[in-house]
Amino acid sequence: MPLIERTSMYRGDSLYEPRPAEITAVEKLTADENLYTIRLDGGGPLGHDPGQFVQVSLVGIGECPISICSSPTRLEHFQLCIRRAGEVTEHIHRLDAGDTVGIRGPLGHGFQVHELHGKDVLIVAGGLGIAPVRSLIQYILDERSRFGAFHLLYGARSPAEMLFQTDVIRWRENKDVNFHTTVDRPDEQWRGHTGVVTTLFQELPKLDPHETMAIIVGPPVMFKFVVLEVLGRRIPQKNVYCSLERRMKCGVGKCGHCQANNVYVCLEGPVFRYGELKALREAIG
Amino acid sequence: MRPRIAIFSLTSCEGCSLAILELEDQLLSILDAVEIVNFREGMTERSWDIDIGFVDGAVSTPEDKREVEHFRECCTKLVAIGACACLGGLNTLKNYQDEDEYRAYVYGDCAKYFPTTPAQPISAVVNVDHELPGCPMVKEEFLKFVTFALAGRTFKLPEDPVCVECKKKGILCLYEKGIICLGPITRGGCNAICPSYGAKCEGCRGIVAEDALKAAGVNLREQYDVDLADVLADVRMFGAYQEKTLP
Amino acid sequence: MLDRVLSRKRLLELVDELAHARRIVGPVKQNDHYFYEPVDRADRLDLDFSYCVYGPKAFLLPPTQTLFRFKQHAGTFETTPEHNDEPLGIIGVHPCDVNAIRLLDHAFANTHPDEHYLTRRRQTFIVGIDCPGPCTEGVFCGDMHGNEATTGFDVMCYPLSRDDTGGDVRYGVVFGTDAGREFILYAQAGDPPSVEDERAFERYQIEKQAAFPQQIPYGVDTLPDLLERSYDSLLWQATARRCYSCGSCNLSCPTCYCFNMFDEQELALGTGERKREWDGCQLRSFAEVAGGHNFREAPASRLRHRIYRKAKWVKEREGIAGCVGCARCDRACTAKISSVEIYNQLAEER
Amino acid sequence: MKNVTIDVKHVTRVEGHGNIAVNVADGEITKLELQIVESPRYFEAFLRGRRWYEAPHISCRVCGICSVAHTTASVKAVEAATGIEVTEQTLLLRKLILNAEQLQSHVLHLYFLAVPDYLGVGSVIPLASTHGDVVKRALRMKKLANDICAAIGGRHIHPIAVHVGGFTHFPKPDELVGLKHRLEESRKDLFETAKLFTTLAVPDFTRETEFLSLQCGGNGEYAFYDGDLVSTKQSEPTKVEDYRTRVLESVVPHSTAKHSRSPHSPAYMVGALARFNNNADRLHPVAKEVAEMLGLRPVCQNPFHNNTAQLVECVHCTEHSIELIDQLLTRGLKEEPPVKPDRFGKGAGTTEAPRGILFHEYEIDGDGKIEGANLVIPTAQNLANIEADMRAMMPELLDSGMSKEQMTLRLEMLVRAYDPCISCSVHLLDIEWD
Ligand SMILES: Cc1cc2nc3c(=O)[nH]c(=O)nc-3n(C[C@H](O)[C@H](O)[C@H](O)COP(=O)(O)OP(=O)(O)OC[C@H]3O[C@@H](n4cnc5c(N)ncnc54)[C@H](O)[C@@H]3O)c2cc1C
Ligand code: SF4
Ligand code: SF4
Ligand code: SF4
Repeated sequence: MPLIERTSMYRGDSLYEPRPAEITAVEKLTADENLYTIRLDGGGPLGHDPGQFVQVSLVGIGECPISICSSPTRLEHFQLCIRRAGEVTEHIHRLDAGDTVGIRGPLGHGFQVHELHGKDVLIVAGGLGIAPVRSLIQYILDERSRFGAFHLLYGARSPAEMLFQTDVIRWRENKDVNFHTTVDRPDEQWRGHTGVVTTLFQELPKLDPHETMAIIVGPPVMFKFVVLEVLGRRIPQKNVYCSLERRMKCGVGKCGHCQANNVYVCLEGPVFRYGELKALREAIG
Repeated sequence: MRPRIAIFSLTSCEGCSLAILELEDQLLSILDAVEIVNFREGMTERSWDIDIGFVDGAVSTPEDKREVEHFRECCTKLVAIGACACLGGLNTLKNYQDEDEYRAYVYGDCAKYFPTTPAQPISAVVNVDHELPGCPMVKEEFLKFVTFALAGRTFKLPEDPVCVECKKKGILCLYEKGIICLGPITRGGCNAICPSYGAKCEGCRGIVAEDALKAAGVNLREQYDVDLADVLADVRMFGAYQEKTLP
Repeated sequence: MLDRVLSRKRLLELVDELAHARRIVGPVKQNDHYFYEPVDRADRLDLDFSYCVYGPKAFLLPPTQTLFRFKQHAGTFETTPEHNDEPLGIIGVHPCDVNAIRLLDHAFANTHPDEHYLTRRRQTFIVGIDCPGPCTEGVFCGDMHGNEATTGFDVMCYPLSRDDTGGDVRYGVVFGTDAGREFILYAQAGDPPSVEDERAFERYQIEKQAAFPQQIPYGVDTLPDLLERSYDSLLWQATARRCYSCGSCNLSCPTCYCFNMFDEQELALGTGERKREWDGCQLRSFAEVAGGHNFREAPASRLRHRIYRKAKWVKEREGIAGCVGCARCDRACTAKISSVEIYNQLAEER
Repeated sequence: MKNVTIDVKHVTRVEGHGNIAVNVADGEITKLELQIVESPRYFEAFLRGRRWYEAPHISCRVCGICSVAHTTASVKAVEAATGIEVTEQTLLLRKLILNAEQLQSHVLHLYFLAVPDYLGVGSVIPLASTHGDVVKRALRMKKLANDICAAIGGRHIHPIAVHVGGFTHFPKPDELVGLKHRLEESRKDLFETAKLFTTLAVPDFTRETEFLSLQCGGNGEYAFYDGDLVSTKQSEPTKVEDYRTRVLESVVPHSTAKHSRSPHSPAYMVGALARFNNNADRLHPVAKEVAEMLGLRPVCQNPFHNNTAQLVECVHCTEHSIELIDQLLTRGLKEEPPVKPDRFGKGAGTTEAPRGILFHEYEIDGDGKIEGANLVIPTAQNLANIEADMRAMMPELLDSGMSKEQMTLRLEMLVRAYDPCISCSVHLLDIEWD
């Protein structure tokens, strides 16, 4: 497993000091999720891989890990989609454009995009799982010529909980991506698919198992069922990727909180190959 | 706007209210940061427009019940302070005795003038927003609570048992001296003050988790040959014992 | 091979010298037990100590430690990191604790070096005292190879001749670092080892081998494999039935280094500190996330996690054993849950 | 004034819940009540069945302000009941922690509860801005007293290390040295306090009263920790175990609850003024000087001067504590395990709490379980006397041309002068005069 080394991402001589960054825009996505556009103090790109995360700090309150949901190809800023879930995220939700947060990172091991170059890509996202892969989606669309076929399946619990609605509309219209959505619980206006995300597999054309890279990000319950579908289409385990979530404090492989069996999710993950995960009993439960 | 604070007492020793006055080093900063608008023990003025009301004491009379209901109405946030208010405290020891008998024992013929009810934590009567247990409450925790409130943060009680604090302080575990200590099953946050002064933890901050109490039932009988009745008596001292959870 | 031979009296004199430049910490007797404590004079140390209730970890990785201070102003914030570079001398460290410190060194230096630990560590001078036999009942350092330290100290002292009256012990000394060499040679303390001394040292080593009873009869090297096959053993649940989830085992362990981070603000708000504090994987909320999901909800899964870390994972990740066999976890456990017993029970199951 | 109705619910700046109700019609007092509306707690009942060593840790919870005094009376009662003799070191430590509690309680009472009346404010809070130095001084003095309690007992409120037979923790010599220095420093603060008190207009009121307190035999020390019962009406000492001959509890016809009286008076006073009146000659010389400076002489019959006596005691406690620390340091502190009981039986213990003489009595069965308990609390002993004072004072007030508000304040000040600790009233004190 690769252990990335990139000490330049820390300020001064402390691993734990965040650097100030300005929120330049806040967009309300759903009742509980906002999209934050953030610019580092002094500007400059964050320099991340899709799938990596940052530790977002509010000094005096605390810190929490959040996936970067914009593509590294967008240089001037980066974006975070943050769900109100507890103490820190609650306070982040009280902030507006112009306010400051602290940022540590990028941290963790993301998607190694060069491994995907030249391949067909299938992304299956459920719920908040769309956030970490949005970075990859944007990257693929920005660098479209480097990839083969691109299938994107996205399931949300209800239409109101569907994230990135503007993106969703754009992706629907975009010929460069074979995009399908579904919701578990439709409302009156919903005219799309209903059912869990695996039901969208019927929308897929025949896949070329050895040329397809499959990426699965979503809640643990979804994960198992999607893996079955993907492996059922003969995609080799080494070509299946997923992203794990764990409690995290330090984000740099010291504090022990994110350990799942013998991996540190913040170092070796959050993005893993399914092949690697299989051995981890705790990872997939 | 500084939050408007009140401090009330029900059936208690008022040690918890007093503990606030024992924050001598911080008292002036506290008075800068909040406005105390109702505190019978310390001031004459009284207002009933209250943001945060702290209550020590258990509910053990019909009058207590009326009072705490009144506090609830007047306070945006109601905080139980001390073992009495959070768990019922020592007052609950009377609940295990016959009411007529104990009333007569203390007040003789005059017992009829002292209406009493089984002692209860205030959460048994009204909705409580936060609890700061301990006998007395841990004054540093009170300070932390106030700081959190000022910062708009939600205060959460520590979820680890007292033993964690003994280890952090590097003190000798009382079990090594053959003393049965309630630390492993008691909610920490007191900085292990009793073991630090050579005395066993008496459980005044309540039980940390039900599974710990279950483990105690197994261990003390099987590993230490302790009479369960004695353990029960220990855990009852501050009202921490919950009948249904013991094996 | 010895580098020097030195009397205890002379060693203590050197420590007194050292105390001019460093804070000195070492074993001090309190009633019937020993603790590492700061002392102002070397004669307050008791180098005949059996074992210290807790290892010297707290002096390198304090139970709570400020990482940085912050100040909020004009909508943004400033941070100032805090590093403790006060010179420290830890005197009288047994091999198990030396090995434990080696693991901490490695864990905090690898991948993302942690200057909060490393700054302290670089300023720390370690004088080891070797153990000719087990310090107390129940230790299994002999099995874990924790009773032999080859690096991780500045000097290591082997008590070649013992004097039970507390008089002058003759130490064979091995230098672990240049600083250790200077410490002794600069003062021209002691003598170069004679042939006799070397022979005594060989005898010491042989007798030491025999002195440590085997507690894990089937051999410790099979532990990772044994654990690999015991993931689903019922023993975890059966044992965890007694576990308080009190974390005493974690927190008294010299190799445990997991921590929690939190912010503390002043009452006036606007200034404060981000700190870390010891945490432990046996504590209930260790793997709990927002919304209440706990990745290791069952006490059995936490107990298993700790044992796997100690005897398998840490070694696999860091190349250095996660358990040195000091048995502090076993002694700290008021439920009398013993890791050696668990290893042996698992072996019997197979 | 001929007609007035006074109704204070609840009296503030006292510990616990009490009301004042007075009716005067045509110059006749038709109702005069100090109603105690504190919830009964039943300590004596629920102590039964608990184990002997728990008694002090349970009964200190009678009162947060004087919990050291309760602990002390309780350990002494258990020791009397179990034949334990404690060591010299234990005695010195106990006296020191008890002194510190007197200090802490008196400072709290003087500055936080009583002084605001004299300065015409409702609490100490506004004084923080108008009299910043005074408040800081009060906090400093209080903190010192608390720190002494903490060094010996672990904390002031419900001390931890004080056990039957001894202590489970011993202060380090340098801790004691540090505290001694601070005590010496605090002489300045005490002097400033005394100066402040000479400027306060203490109401002029006297009523012939019996004063009951402990007194040490022979030329013993000023009694806090130990002694026999004496009073201004009966100076021959009575042993603690016979306290029931001096402290008579009875039902009075016009009251639904019991009163404490003595064989000599229908009401008596306990507390700082009582101790002073009985033991003034045993005060530390410096305290005697301060008494002189404040014009306090035995036997003083003005209950408002209870505050003055408290201040004099602060000086005494400070000086005595310095001496105790010196003794402890000279002897050298040893870790002594608490002495174990060799029998179980019945026994009483007493001590002077800040508010007066305090009795604990236990009967312990052969298994070491408490079978019976009796606690007699200072405030309960004072209640009848406060009422008697109010009765004597009322006609003076009515004649003085005071407004109703002024009269009310004066009555409240009287109650506060006694520094009543109503939560302490675990025993027989709900008093509803009709
Ligand atoms: C790699 C990774 C990427 C994530 N990406 C996103 C994202 O893009 N958007 C989003 O809304 N959420 C994301 N999360 C989840 C997010 O971190 C938690 O919701 C957040 O930590 C809750 O923090 P809190 O302080 O508000 O909650 P509290 O319950 O108050 O938690 C207190 C602390 O516990 C830790 N913690 C609690 N829950 C989690 C958790 N689920 N994961 C890790 N640490 C936790 C954190 O240190 C947190 O500050 C991600 C988590 C991980 C591990
Ligand atoms: S919890 Fe303890 S200290 Fe607090 S009021 Fe109750 S008895 Fe007193
Ligand atoms: S003394 Fe008590 S609280 Fe402390 S570690 Fe031992 S059992 Fe736990
Ligand atoms: S010390 Fe024992 S009881 Fe406590 S967490 Fe560890 S194994 Fe469980």
